[in-house]
Amino acid sequence: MSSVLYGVLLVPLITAGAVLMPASSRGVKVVNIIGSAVSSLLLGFIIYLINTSGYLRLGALYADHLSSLFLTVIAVLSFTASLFSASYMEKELITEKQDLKALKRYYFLFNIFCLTMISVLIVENLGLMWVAVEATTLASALLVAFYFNRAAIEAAWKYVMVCTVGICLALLGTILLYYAQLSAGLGGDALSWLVLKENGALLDERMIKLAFVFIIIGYGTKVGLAPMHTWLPDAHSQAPSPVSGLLSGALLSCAIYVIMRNIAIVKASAGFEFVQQLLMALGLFSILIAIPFLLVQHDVKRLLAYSSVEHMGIITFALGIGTPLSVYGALLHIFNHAIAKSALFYMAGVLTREYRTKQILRIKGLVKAKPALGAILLVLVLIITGSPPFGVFFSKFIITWAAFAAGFKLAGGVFLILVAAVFAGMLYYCCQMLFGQPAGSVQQVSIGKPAMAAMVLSVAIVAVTGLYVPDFFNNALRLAAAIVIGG
Amino acid sequence: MNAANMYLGALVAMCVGAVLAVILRKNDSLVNYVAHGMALGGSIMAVLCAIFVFTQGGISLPLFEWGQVGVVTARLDFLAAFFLLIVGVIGSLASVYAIGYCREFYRHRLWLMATCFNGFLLAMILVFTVSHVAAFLVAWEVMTIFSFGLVIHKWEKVAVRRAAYIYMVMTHVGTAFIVAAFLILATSAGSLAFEDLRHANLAGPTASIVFLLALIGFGTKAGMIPVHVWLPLAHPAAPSHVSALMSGVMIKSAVYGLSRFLLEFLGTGPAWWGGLIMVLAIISCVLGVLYALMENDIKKLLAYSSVENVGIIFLGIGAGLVFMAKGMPLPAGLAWAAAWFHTLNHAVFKSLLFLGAGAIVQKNHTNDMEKLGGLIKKMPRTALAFIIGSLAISAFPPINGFVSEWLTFQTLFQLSHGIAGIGGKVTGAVFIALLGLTGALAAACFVKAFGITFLAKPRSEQAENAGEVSPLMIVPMLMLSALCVAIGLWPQVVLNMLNATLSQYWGTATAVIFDYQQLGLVLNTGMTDSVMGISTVTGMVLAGLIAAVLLAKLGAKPREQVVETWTCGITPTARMEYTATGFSKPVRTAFSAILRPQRHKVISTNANSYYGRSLEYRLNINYVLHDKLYYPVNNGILRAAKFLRRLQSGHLQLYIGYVLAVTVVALIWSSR
Amino acid sequence: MNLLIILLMLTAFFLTRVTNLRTAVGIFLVQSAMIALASIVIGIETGEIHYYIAGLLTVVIKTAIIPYMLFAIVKRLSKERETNSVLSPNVSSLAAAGATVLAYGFIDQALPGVISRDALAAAVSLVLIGLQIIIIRRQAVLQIVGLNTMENGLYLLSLSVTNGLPLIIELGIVFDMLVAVAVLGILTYRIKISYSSTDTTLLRKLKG
Amino acid sequence: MINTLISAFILLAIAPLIEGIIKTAKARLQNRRGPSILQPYYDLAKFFSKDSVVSPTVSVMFRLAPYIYFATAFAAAGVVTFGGPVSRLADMLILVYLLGLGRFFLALASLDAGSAFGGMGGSREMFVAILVEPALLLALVSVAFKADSMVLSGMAATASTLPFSMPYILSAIAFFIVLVAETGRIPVDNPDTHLELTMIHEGMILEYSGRSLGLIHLASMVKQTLTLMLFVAFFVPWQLPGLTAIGLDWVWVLVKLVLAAVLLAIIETSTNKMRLFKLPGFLAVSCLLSLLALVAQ
Repeated sequence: MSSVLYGVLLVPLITAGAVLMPASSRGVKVVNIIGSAVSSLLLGFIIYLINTSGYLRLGALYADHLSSLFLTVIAVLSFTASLFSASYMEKELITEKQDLKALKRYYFLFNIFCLTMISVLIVENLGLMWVAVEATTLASALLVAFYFNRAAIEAAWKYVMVCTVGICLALLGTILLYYAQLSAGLGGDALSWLVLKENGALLDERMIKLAFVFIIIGYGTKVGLAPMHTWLPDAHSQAPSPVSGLLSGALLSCAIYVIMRNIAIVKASAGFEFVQQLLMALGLFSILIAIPFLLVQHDVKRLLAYSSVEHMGIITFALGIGTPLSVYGALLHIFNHAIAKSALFYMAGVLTREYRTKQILRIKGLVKAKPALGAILLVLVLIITGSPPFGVFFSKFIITWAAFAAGFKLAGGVFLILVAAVFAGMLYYCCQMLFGQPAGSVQQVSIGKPAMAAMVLSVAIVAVTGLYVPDFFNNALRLAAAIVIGG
Repeated sequence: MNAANMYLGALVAMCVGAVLAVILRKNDSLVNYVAHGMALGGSIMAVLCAIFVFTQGGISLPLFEWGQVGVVTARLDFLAAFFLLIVGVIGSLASVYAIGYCREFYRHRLWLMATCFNGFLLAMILVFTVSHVAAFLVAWEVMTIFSFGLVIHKWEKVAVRRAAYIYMVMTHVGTAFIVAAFLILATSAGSLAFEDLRHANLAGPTASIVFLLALIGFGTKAGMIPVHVWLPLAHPAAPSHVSALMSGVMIKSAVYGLSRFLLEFLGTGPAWWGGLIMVLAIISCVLGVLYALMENDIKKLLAYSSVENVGIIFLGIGAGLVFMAKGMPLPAGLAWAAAWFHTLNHAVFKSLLFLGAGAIVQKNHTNDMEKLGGLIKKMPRTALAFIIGSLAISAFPPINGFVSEWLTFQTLFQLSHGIAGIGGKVTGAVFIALLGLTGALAAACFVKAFGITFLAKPRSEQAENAGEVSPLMIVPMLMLSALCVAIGLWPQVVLNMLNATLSQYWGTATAVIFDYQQLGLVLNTGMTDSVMGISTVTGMVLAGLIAAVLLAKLGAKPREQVVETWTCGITPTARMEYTATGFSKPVRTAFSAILRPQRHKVISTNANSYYGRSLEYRLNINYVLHDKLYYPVNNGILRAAKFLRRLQSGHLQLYIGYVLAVTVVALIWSSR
Repeated sequence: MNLLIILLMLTAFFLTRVTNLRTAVGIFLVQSAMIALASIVIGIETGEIHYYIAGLLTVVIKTAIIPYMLFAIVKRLSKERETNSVLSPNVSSLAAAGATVLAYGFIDQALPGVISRDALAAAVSLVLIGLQIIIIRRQAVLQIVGLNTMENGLYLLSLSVTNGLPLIIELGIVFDMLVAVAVLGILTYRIKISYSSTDTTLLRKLKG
Repeated sequence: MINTLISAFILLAIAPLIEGIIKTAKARLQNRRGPSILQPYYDLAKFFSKDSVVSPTVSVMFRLAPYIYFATAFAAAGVVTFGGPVSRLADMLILVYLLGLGRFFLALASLDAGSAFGGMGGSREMFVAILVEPALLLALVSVAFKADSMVLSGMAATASTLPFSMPYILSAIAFFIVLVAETGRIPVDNPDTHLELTMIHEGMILEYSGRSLGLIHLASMVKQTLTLMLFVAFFVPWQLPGLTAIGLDWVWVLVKLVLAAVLLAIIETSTNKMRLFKLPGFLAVSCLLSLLALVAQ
């Protein structure tokens, strides 16, 4: 059964090859949707297997409950992104004057990107995980630069440079971790996560501290923690919207996943307290840094990107608290944020295309131009800012509760205030876009059925997790949290 | 037929109402009747539920199990039932009113409004009943979201959008404080259930922090000064039946929350808690009513008056805390009873007034009192309802406002025993005087509101052509008026309920506070002697009326001549009438230190100088808190944000420098 | 071995001074060759086969393919040279020296008494100098070279601290570097087309 | 109940007499002969039989207001009762708010006719009421705290047992200031003026004529008498034991009342009317005195 892990790597690869074949844009679309549907189903199957058998292991590949949560995210997001791309990219190619070749390139890279993200989640070795993470950067860099206009190139350049520098630091940290492993007399399986996790307590405290400074800052660059987040708004705003959704929802989650795997190793070590403090500080700082950009912002996609910075801050903060409850909240938050934020990016894609601008001030009167879309936008903004009865509220509440329960009362209070400030910014710009008189040329906003389906699906999922967490999901989250933090 | 059934019935009815409104959205009149009918049904069930609780005792029913946070229960104790009663009574009458009122909104997103209306009522019922931190917060925020939906309903207007935005943001910030307060408690108690929070046993300073957090959080929702800013914006922006609910019921959810916190969760705290609340409360009273008096927008006037009344309610709560700190259950019970009684009263008369204002606005298409006038002849029934509401809110006997204000006065009078030495007397006297000032200002305010709106000649064409509103709107208003008078004449019914509620916290100790003798209501606090012979006084007033009529008939039957009002020989027109602005002028001048009025004279000379000049005179007052607190803070934040945006300067080198810098900092930190 | 390390440091110092892109790539080539040599030297010392493979891999990718690609790009960038760096060559050399001192200090603090102290320090200073090149230099190609210098430093670090990572990871890392250079090469070419210059300080449109 | 009614009627009966005494006293102080002491009775009789002039603008509010104004004054008279506030029917708050109720309607009526003078009168009347209310409450409370009761009878009973002292005098002055304002006397308002721009109370009722005006005048007189009554009960509480013994202490009360009325007349002739915006200061003095009285107790 474990060989299905190979399958899940093969399917995107095959799809990537297959999208180069058809001769019409329709064919490319269909092939891609079929491919991503198969991939998502396969992922679903893996998740099912993990839920029944605990974990899957095959050579260097390994998947447990922690992976399964993130695989769920990838499965949902890659599918919705494919759906959305289907109607979005077609129109986009017309407005951006690109040809079929570009479309093929897009889908090729898209699938490779998905492949790299999946591989991050199912490799067992921390070194290979690093390789996979770097691969995600490279695969997505060309997607960010897809339009090859000045802004896109600039964004991609910064994206690759900053992330690669960051990731080099992570490599440094990983090497130090390996050194710690060797010093603790745990040779043999170099950087094997399972080995390290079993023997986390043996690792040298000083070494752990040193290694984790680099690991957290390195992967933190990829997560988009302030002040290493600088690439994030650029890349997310310049990529085609489905890719922005994937970057924000899936890729950032993958990066967090890697940090979680690393944390799982040291939870028993003496250096863990420092790691926690570092995570909490970076988390709160990220929320804080995001606020000015959320309060004064002109570009709708950058707004969303900064909101991602904020949410990554929330998740990191929760990880820093380091109790089972807080990690549970963090995991749930990752799930909710991924789905809601990707839907928001899809929405932003529709808006920027229909209004032909990314300027928030020029996007007006959505409720008049397309009421259903306006309603979804409002709901999505309420979701992402953590208003009940949606999932994000629930996970934020759990995180806050965990913060208070763990005795971080002041940090919890600061957290609450920061989150409220974010709310003010997001809602303000949401109202700007929803109401008013649409500009003369834009009286009707059209949107394809698949795109609409992608957004409605996302909203539905987050709405459900807010009111009701199904038992199996609850258990899976608990087990995943136990993997990260024990207990 | 028991409380649980009624409770669940109410929830289901409103859910169904909300869903049906969406499903039927193509047919406006169907939506109107069905959705508001369901809301009416649900509200009536809520009232019945409350009555069952008061007659058969409280119940507690588990609702559902919710993942990581545990079982959510609804606890219907007397306190919950009392607020449920308020939401039920006001909700049902507002629903009936809405059927008539909402015809205006046909072809104007009525279904959305009806959905939000049902959802809003549902959320309020949940807020008052759920007994679990997470569920309470969800209900609390959902209440905000639905009311946001209602406030922003006329989103074509910029002012409405701004109001809704400010409302949402302020409430959200307030909620953050409430969350913090709850979580500190919950952490200490180790549970999220309300039943367990009372075992939190916080240390002194922590308890004080929780108290302050709760006060800020709930104070924001209540519209207490200085966090009232959203209230005068949001209430006028909403459709009137919603304003009635928001002002009448929603802001009371804060009173409910504070009651739970202060009576159940926190236990007895130091006396300065009460002192702080009282000081903020009296500021809310005086400033609120001053701003109300200055206002010419009838709905804004009512909104500011809500700030004032929240102040009166909080005055009771604050005094209650002082007495609790001093270990005096009887006056404390009296204080809380006064606060709750005023909560109910304010709900009744403020919704009545908002409904009346809605009728006025619907027929005249303006909120500006300067464009109204003479409506008593065009809309006599609305006028009747409005005058009763005005009398009630000005606390004149024998209408309900007087009873609760009298109780509040009595509470303040007890302060001389609550606080030792001469300080108690002086404090009590000053608070009594300021509350009296508030009362007088409120009376002036409503003389203005009623007089300018309903009396004299119409000041505009719309007012000239106004007519009476539909009976569906009249009936709820008259029922509320009747309720005002009934509660005023027979306060015993309400006081019995309050006594039951008090017994939840003090057992039988407070059972003797209220005593009904032949003379009227006697208070037994064991300290002072207080009697309110409201029925006797009413009888005397009636006797006086009879005497007056007899006196007037004493002489020969005189003739009556109809002659125009004397205006120094000119034919009087509406433009010669005293204006709303003019009416409040003396107060504006006397309180200019607080109100800081500014006049702008705009003289525009016509191109043809023989036509003379047109003179425009504008007057506005400055809100101290806006000028000194909100604008500077807001601007400061935005300026700081603009400055900090330079962090993202576009320099790649700088970005990598950040990475390097944070690495160095973290390395130094790690080696510490 | 020590000679190799000294030569490595020298290449790094040269990198801080060059303004000609072609020379920079050349120096990078030499630097990579040193690294490969170091790997093979360790292989000889320990007698383990995977060092030879790793060394060979480095030779193939870092001294052949990557420089080839970089030369190919540089050929298209006629008239591009580094001007107006953030710091002048002298100052940046000084900074590089400072980085080396820092690296020694850091190693002594973090890993007192480690056997391969010099190699370790050289590795850390290579990383720091690479970082410094990225921060100081404006030319896209030089930044790519800086990135690769960092990577070389890390490779040296893993060699000296842990006697090298497992081969499969090494393979992955080198492959990643290859793709990274390819991607960055494409982007550099596009920058040249769009901005008619590969001065990266022109990339300042996205802010706020 | 019956007693209350009877005492209300007694107050009603003597109110014009007190007014007449004040007027006569004023005239004598101004070296005039003045009208008969019974002139107010004649005036009222005239008013009740005169035709009235009504504006077509007015509504039912205009007609209703005098009756309610009168009824509240009547009820207040019942609460206070002649011979000193002895009833346990009600407390000072009811009294204050009853008077407020009447004023509320009269102010509304002033807006009804649509003339600027009425509105101005109403506006000013409410303004004065705003200033008077805290002062009045403070003055009463300074007595009430002594008695530990807001019930009028309790307050009066305590007042009669207290020694003649400093806080006592302060309270008395404070209350007298309020009394002047409440009854609309110089220096707050001039009851005799008919110059529109200086009128407060008279401006408010400018549109009234005939029996409505009669009712209003009578009610105002009742109000004035009962305020004096309160003053006498709280601040001149001493009894003459001899008169009490033979059951004639009402005579003594009447004497005190007349003396208070004369005092009012003296003050009215010896001061001049203040500008409207000087009033806050004037009443603030009263507030201050009351507070001082409280502190000094």
